[in-house]
Amino acid sequence: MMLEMTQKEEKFIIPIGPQHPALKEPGHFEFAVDGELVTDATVRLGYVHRGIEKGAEARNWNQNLYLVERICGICSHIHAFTYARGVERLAEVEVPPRAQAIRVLVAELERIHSHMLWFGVAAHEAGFDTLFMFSWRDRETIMDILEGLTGNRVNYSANVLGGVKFDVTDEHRKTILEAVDFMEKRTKHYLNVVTTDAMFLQRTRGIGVANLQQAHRLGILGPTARASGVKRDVRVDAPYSAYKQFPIKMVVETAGDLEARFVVRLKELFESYRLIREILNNMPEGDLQVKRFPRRIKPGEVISRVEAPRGEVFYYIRSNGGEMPERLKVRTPTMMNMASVLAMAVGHQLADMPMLLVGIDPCFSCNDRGVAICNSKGDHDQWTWERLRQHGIDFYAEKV
Amino acid sequence: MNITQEWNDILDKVKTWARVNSPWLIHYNSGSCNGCDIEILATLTPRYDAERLGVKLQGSPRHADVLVCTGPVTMQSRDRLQRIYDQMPDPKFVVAVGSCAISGGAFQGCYNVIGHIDEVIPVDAYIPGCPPRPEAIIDGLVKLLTAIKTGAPIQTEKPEELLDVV
Amino acid sequence: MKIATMFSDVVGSFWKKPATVQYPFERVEAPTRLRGKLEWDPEKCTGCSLCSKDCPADAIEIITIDKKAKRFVMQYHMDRCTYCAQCIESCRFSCIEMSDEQWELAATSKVPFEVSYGREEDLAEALAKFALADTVETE
Amino acid sequence: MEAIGNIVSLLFFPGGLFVIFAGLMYEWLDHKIIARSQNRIGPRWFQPIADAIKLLTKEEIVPDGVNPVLFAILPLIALAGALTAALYVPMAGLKPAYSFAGDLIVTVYMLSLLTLSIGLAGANAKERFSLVGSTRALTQLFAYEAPFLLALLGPAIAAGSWQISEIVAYTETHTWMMILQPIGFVVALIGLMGKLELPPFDSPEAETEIVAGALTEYSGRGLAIFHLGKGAELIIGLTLITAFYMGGVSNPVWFLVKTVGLLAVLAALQSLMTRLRIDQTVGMWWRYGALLVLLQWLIIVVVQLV
Repeated sequence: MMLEMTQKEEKFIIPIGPQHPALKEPGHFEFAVDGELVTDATVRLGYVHRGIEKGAEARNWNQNLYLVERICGICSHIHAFTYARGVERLAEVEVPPRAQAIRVLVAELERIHSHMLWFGVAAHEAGFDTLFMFSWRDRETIMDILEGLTGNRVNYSANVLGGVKFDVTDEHRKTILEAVDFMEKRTKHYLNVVTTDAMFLQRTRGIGVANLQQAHRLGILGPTARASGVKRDVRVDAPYSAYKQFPIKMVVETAGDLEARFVVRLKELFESYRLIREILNNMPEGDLQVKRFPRRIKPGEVISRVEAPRGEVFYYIRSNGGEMPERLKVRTPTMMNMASVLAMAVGHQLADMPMLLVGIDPCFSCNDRGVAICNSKGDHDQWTWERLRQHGIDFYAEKV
Repeated sequence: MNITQEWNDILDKVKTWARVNSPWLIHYNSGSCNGCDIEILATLTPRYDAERLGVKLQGSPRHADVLVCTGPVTMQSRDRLQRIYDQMPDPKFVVAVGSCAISGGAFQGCYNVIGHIDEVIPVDAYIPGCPPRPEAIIDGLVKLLTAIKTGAPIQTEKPEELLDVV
Repeated sequence: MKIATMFSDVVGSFWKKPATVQYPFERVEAPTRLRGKLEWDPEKCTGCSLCSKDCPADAIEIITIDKKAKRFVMQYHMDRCTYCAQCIESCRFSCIEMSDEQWELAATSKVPFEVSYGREEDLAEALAKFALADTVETE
Repeated sequence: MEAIGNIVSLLFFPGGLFVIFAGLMYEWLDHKIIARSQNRIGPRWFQPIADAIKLLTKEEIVPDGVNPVLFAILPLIALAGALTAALYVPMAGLKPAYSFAGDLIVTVYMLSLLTLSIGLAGANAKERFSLVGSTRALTQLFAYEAPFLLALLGPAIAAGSWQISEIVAYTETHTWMMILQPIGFVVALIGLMGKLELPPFDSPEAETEIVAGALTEYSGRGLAIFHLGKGAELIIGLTLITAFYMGGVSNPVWFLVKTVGLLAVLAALQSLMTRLRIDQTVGMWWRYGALLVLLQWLIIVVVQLV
């Protein structure tokens, strides 16, 4: 009896992360396993917590545009877009329609690159390296476009407060349309692969199911939620920027398993292709930037929401009339989706864990809002939110 | 005596040749925005295919020769970075990819950022850029390998032990 | 349900040329809009320092030698730069440019990352006054 | 005189250096074909050699809590097993160095030593990834070993002998066994993939789950020797299957052509498949592999009786 008790308490824990080949970013997961079966899962985040929200309070409005862009390297444009939109509304500045169209164009190109990136990584987690290689090869066409258009492959820095930095020329238009045609053909092929390949379906069909109820309860966002039948997409629910002019159709699947998530993301790409063509063919004329954007923003507060490739990005910005924001609050979709991984993990095989994790398209850089400090003596010290906040305040007080 | 000398020279040459032609990487993100991480991954994919230079991305620090770090060092990941570096077998090299890995970049002055990589572990090659293009990453790697091959001096001083944080 | 749906790709790529670029052996031209190393033109600068104020990473320092004679020296920290081009937006006299040629900036030490721009005589004076970094590029 | 001959055959040909070198070359070919099928250039021809030399010259870290003797000796046992197996196989199309009745069984079990050593090495290192990796490696061993052996015994029954040289002599003079016994051929081929832990049977070293499986803690020499053993096993396995199923290997040219052809098929299979979970692997082997081979046996026996 005693022996049994101790055996039960002693869990065999498999840590994934912070340095692990399945995760390109540091996050720490602990899966208690019984043989190969996962019985319990915990997550510890905070390795990438840099204190951006607090840091933003010590930078001026322009600098913050680039700081928030570096919250996440995959949806960099979306963060800058959300921030710029919020600040522009706060300053009551109307952005010229051409600039808005270009912003949405870059956002959709970014969505394609992000979904292709995710698709490749997910295939890699499943051990299907050929699919990974091919999808990343095709993704390079989009990266080339983005680099040619904006000057950088990842942090495009397309936005300035009150507009965008560059124009889309006829030459760009031609190359983008060509690339979109090519990508559409490839995406059809990939959709065929993920829905028919028997070996691949063994790893995706019926794995990690989150039904509609669970999705609502856990507050899942983005494509992960749409794969479970939740009709939630900011681009449709509350059209912003150029999406008012170029509406988009929502892609919803109901199965809620990994396969559905693959299908939703790939089908979303077709919508992106359609939208890009539409924007390029009906590009509004006009300026790229407003003449003069105020350096000081009048007092007030604003909420800005944008649909990132992973789900809804939410910004709260408050100004006290100075050159710097008084408060900047960011909520990213991965934060909301992370809970679903832990809920889904229990009862699955250890081999499915990387797939499940990647299924929500996690972005740890986005979601690290808490922190646990590990000092050099090796003892762990969990910091509460209060303590972290106090540390931030003290840090900046000391600096000034 | 002479013969052993020559023999040793030849052995050294073979060793260096093997080392230069088979750099196995391990990658750690110590707090970056993962822009650099995906570019590192992109160097392995068909367009850039770093495997033609012998590069292989390894999962275990024990198998790796080159530690590729991205991002500024946050308070929490500092310890991990140190540990991964210690776990790697000699000879080992460190490459700092991206501006924040070299200097803190856009994140300098954020309260949870300790600083750059070479405040924690010695760095052998720096690749600036935000993020550097995959070609630039390959270029940085080639510069590191050339330095190893020619025996050019690379920074290997151990940085001063940082004060314990908290 | 099928098996080996990637068959056509796999077989096809044996007949196709690899998608790989021969980078370290053959250099590929970067797109013209690429944001590489920053370049500064001392002739037009008025020393307003807006570029340095708006730089998100403190990569630019404008050192004033003589404000009236418009003699300035720019110290550019390549290692801090985030290559975001906000300085180009902020500069009203377009003295700043980003090169699309110089993007292979890697080095085995940090020394080449400190770049000082300016007229030769200004640089000499600044060097004497402020002990700038060794790497000096004259424009 | 005989002693010198023994030493030569063990150290240089057909065991020893020849097998190691050929194994490295075949490993390169495998990687190259996969790379080309993924539309990229792939490694240079000397890549595995450079890797091996580099690993041999690297620092060897013995982690805390392991048995150092076992830690050091297991890679050697693995390599020795593979090299010994090479002595009984018609390497490069030449006559095997040693031969006795029933050497087929010895060869197959010498090859299993590698997997066993890897399993023990993983269990020896007190690290979680290693432990899971070694559990998986041993589970997989029990899954594929029986069907693989049974598949190799198919031609043996047809030839009426369990001596490799006699079976090869038989297959050289008869129709290719892969036409007569297609099921056995497929099972043997896939068994070889399982044995070498190639995708889709690479869950014992699945990078995205358990880092590098049982070998996670090995660095330097130990890792290099395990790699060499794997290479040796690859070439021995290819030789066995070509000798048994593809009309034998009568001279080095045919040997090269046939084994490389078989390797190309292996590489194509690897690049087309998704990794199987360990439960799926085991299920597949016992549900289909073993049953199919037994069916094959039944057919052979019935045909021979008639």
